[in-house]
Amino acid sequence: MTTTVKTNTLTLVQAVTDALRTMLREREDVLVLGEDVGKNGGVFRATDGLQAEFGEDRVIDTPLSEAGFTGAAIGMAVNGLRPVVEIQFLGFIYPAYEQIMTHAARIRSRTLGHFTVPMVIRAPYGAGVRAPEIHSDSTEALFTHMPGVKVVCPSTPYDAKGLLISAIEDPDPVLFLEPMRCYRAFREEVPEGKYTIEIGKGKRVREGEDVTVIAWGAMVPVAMKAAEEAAKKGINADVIDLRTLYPLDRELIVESVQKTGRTVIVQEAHATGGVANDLIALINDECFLYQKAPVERVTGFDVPVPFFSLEDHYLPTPDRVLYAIEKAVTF
Amino acid sequence: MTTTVKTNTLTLVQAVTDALRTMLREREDVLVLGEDVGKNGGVFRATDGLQAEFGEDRVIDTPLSEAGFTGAAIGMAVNGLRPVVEIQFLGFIYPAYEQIMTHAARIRSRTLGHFTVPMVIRAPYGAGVRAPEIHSDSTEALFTHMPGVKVVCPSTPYDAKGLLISAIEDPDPVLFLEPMRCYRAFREEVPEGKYTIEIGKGKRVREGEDVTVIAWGAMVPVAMKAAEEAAKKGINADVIDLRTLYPLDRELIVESVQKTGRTVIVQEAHATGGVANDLIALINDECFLYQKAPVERVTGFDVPVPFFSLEDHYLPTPDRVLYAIEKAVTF
Amino acid sequence: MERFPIIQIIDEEGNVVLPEYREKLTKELVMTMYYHLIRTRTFDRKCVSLQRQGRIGTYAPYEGQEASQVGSALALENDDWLFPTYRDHGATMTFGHSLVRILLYWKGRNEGCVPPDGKKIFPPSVPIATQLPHAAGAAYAEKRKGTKNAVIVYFGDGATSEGDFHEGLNIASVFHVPAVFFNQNNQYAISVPITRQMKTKTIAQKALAYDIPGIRVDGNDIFAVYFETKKALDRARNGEGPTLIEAVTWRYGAHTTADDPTKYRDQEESKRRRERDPIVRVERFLKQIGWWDEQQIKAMQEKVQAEIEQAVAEMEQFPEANPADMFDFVFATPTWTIEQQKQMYTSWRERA
Amino acid sequence: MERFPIIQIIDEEGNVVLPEYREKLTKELVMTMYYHLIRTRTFDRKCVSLQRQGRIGTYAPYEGQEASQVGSALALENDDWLFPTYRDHGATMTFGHSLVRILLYWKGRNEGCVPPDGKKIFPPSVPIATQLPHAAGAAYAEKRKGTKNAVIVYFGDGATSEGDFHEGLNIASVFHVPAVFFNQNNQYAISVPITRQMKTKTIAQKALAYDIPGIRVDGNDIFAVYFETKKALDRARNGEGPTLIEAVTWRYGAHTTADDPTKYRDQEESKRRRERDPIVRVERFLKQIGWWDEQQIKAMQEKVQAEIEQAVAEMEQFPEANPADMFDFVFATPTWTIEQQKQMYTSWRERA
Ligand SMILES: Cc1ncc(C[n+]2csc(CCOP(=O)(O)OP(=O)(O)O)c2C)c(N)n1
Ligand SMILES: Cc1ncc(C[n+]2csc(CCOP(=O)(O)OP(=O)(O)O)c2C)c(N)n1
Ligand SMILES: [Mg+2]
Ligand SMILES: [Mg+2]
Repeated sequence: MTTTVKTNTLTLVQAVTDALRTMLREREDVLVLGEDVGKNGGVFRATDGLQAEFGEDRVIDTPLSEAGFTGAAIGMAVNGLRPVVEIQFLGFIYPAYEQIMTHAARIRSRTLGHFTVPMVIRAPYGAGVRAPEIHSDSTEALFTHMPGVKVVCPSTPYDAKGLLISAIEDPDPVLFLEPMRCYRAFREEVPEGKYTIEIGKGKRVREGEDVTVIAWGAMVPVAMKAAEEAAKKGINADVIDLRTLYPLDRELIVESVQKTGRTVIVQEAHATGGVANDLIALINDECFLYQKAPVERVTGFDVPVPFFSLEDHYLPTPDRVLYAIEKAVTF
Repeated sequence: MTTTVKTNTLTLVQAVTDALRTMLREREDVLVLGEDVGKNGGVFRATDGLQAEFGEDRVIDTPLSEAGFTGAAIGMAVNGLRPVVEIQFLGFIYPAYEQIMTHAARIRSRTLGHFTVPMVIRAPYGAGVRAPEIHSDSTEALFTHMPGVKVVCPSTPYDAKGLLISAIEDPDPVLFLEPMRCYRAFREEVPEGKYTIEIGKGKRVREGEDVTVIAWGAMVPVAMKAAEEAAKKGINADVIDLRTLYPLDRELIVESVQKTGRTVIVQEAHATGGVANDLIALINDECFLYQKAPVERVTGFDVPVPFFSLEDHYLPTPDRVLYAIEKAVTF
Repeated sequence: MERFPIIQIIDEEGNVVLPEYREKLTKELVMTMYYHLIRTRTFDRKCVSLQRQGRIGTYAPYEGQEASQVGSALALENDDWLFPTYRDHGATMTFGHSLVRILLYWKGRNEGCVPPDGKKIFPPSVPIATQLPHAAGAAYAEKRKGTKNAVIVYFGDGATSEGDFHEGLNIASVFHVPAVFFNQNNQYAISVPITRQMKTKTIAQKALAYDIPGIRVDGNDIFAVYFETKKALDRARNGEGPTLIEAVTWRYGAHTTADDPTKYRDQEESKRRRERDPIVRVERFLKQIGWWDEQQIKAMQEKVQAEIEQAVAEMEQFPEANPADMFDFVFATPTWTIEQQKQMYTSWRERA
Repeated sequence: MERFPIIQIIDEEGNVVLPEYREKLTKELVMTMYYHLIRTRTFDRKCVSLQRQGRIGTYAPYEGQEASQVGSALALENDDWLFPTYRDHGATMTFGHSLVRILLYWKGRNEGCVPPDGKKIFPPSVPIATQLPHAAGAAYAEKRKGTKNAVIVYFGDGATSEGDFHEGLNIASVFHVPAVFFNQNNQYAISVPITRQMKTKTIAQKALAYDIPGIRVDGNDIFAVYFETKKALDRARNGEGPTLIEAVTWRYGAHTTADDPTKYRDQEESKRRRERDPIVRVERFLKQIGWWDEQQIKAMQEKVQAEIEQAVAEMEQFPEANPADMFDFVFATPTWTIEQQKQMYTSWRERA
């Protein structure tokens, strides 16, 4: 027996819309809310057409009030709905930080599971699109250090759809980070209808033995480019797209690093306090005797994400990654 | 010639008051603001007597409004004052997170130094005093991952006073974390009047060659206790009190770890995303060839700081640290 | 102020000043109210004494605010939602929360956050004002489900200064949800008097910023509280949107048992305030009207005492907190880091 | 609404409807206003066209709001503070900001955040409403220093939904600081109309929640804006505390050049609104009163054009951004991590 699944060729942002539409159709309890998500379809068109299809009660334009509507979504989730909140840019999530930190993340443990918060917070993140200040933050680490929240960050249309559907079905709050730079960077075949990708599982996107390169979100294409360059120089990189930042895919990472003994991490965020350091800690714990070189990090700097005239200097580039790969391999 | 400096025997919280009083006397531009800091003298008495001495215009009871008064303090700092803001407990800083993240931390770089924010945010932090929920967070890592802010965390009365005075004189925003558990745990001779301790410098609080133990804030006494136990078993620990969490004291840490080759980090916060991982990253960068064992971490768990009936199970204890020391030494 | 006069049904002497309510004050209703008033007060005093004896942790007393809490909670229907603060266990116990669980809460136990089956009582919100948006959202969900359930959310005068107060009310008004925002203006936020908290003389007038009804009641008059809350809940159920109620009251004691009010206010004031005590007032009314029955009252008090002693005993016999709980309820399914940490900790403890 | 009527001095036909202002409208004042109106509009249009040509980045136009911005900025004294949003460069340039720097801002350059010497113009606040508390604090500092300086802070209708709006106003009212909270109600927050932003019909009435004056002006009437702002600033200087002003206006164009307003509103509406254009109105007034001098106006336009072309040329000749800046201005003295990263990056670039 063969089943044919129809697919569409979608960009990442279209895959997000497709996931939302799929779940709004599938479950009455799902709703979408945020600034400009209604008629406007979101400033990136991620919710395009959804209000027309599902009505103003399920695709809700909120007041400009991140703490308020995130808090309201918590109340909705506790009371039987599955809200998917859009934060217009990750840099505007900070007013909602208290709500996420003290409530979304803690209501289950606070009540020993009596009340729960099955909600998703979606946010475009990252630099490289010439946006104004604060529109370019990649502060995922503020949420991985927040027990009670999962953090997901896809880099491809296919993964975006499958992971967003998993996030919506997840019984706990999920922060879903969408790399703006990948929104329309390329298209991919994306199956119609519902499918899921397990949260907590990374993906090996290139097979190699010489060095492990770990990246997520908008850094995955950067890492891949570097890996291809490295291949020309005879260095074969094992490239991992993390996809989930909390919990990390321990097996995949450990297996790869134990194989190669050399690691390069590519992170858009500031070096200090970033997820890369969680990876280094994991490698310290599990791969100490396998390491042939110190872990190399290619990261954003310990400076505020600069205004866009300088953002290309802030962002890791394939060249910088390649340099780090060579350093790791020749140590 | 000898100079005699008068000293007083003070607790940590009294040393904080002493620092504030010293600076309010010394500089007209210094002011203190926050909830209950006036007549009440702060819920921990950290500002006791200050309003009586300096008046309601300089020691200001604010509305219950962390974003509002932190934002107002930013406006004051930009306009020539040196506000010292009290956040009643670190767990209540989250509503002010946006103000700190998008403004306090960025105004200097945003304006190429034209406007600056010489302000201090003081906050008691940490578990172990049987406080209600949210009163026990130790989320310093949310601020070390925030370029533009320094993070200071003393563990003794002497250091608290000297570091707070440095923080007030610092031209940039400083988050000053006060370990609640140490507020009245012991007394120490504290000089009268003004003296400073350099921000960014840790302190070796015990000399040893076998293993480096790194701690800060309320974990320093825990680490010391473990080190003393270890000594009885013939293990000599080099114990470092970090004192500043950003920027880290690279020289001190690297020198010690290169000497011992073995490291234990004691951290109250959750393991994932904590400052311990920054330390591991630093050790990875600078001590790779010196390491004789993986770095051991003794940390709070990846769970919300529990209600106080369970907080002792959450907090690192000397026993757990000792166990880690032995593990590091016998690897 | 003129626009927001304090609504009173009985005055301090126990006289009914709004005669149209006279017949609504049935004996059954008034005796029920009185029962809950003494029940909540007795419980509160017991808690303060338990704290002094070290049998529970830091505790937030509400003595003086019983009329506000009991009156509003009695106005609720069984299927309504209640979002309290840390000081509103007078309201939650009246609405049906378990005394044992309330005691456990103050003993640092998560069990204190679990309401009895079927009771929609949210855990107390510790971060000030954060519960207001939750209430707006929960009310939105009721509306979407097409029920007639309403939501009540409690908060203090200090809470009105937080952004979440504003955002919660604004969203509730725009979404036109069935929620009652019940403010207990006890005139202090720890040590900060309301005059340094806001420039306005009333909290009720802040409703004008959201174009919703703003009601100001004597929070020590349980009748006024009860009937005004009921009206607001009825409006909510009938699709007329949210209401802001300001109940003007006073806490006699400390902010919490860790607080020393002599630092910041004249203790005489709290003594004087006892003249307007919410319970004394009802007693005067009962006596005037001839419903005061010494025997019955005594029986009531004994019943309440016994119930509370029983709850204390249960609290103290409650099985010890299990460290595993700290790991097991973070997510529906623990992540590997949590699982690993749990195993490490458990085996470490077993070894030790 | 009745309590907050829209104050108008000239109507859409250019008639003075409040005769008591007639003599305050001196030729010098009106010509200055007109000059700034066409200067700001010309600049705005130039920016939109620069963006289309890819010579600057995403840009936030203010066409339609010039009377609000120019009128309020002209009411300031030289030593006052101005806290703008990303849409208020009409105000900042009128107050004395440099056109080159404003252009640089939209080119993604930090230099755009640096005001001319002595001008207290804060950088535009990108996170909505966050600048309101800053303004309250800066005003507190002026009060403490004993100056007569006031602070004006700009924000939109959408901003009123944020907690910082509320906290900023509350703190300003409690601290009684010399600040004017100037709201441009252009009736949209990107795509969200004011009817979904708030239930109230006016923003001015939100002042009642802080017991401060709330003023509602026709934001397309530069005279009304100017005189009401001046009054509010005078009150501030005289120790009478803050004022909330709502200037009712309209943006004709897109939210930013990245926005497509056809998605969410009828474009006819914006065309119709041109009937109430703030500039046309002054032109009508000038013509009626006989101050319209074709020659003079033409000279004015040419001057403005030349100034703007000059600024664009300077912007385009401005030295390229220096990557070192990104490292050098985070702290007064860079930390070792920043120093190390800078060195690594610099040497890496030199190698490449
Ligand atoms: C966000 C936040 N900031 C500070 C605190 C500390 N705190 C606890 S209660 C309280 C005062 C609350 O006053 P009010 O809202 O009037 O309620 P009341 O205690 O009088 O019932 C404060 C400042 C907190 N819990 N949350
Ligand atoms: C905290 C925050 N949330 C969201 C945004 C994204 N955003 C930019 S402008 C805007 C609308 C602002 O509307 P309004 O306050 O009316 O000002 P206007 O743009 O109309 O001048 C939004 C939602 C932001 N900049 N900051
Ligand atoms: Mg109060
Ligand atoms: Mg607007």
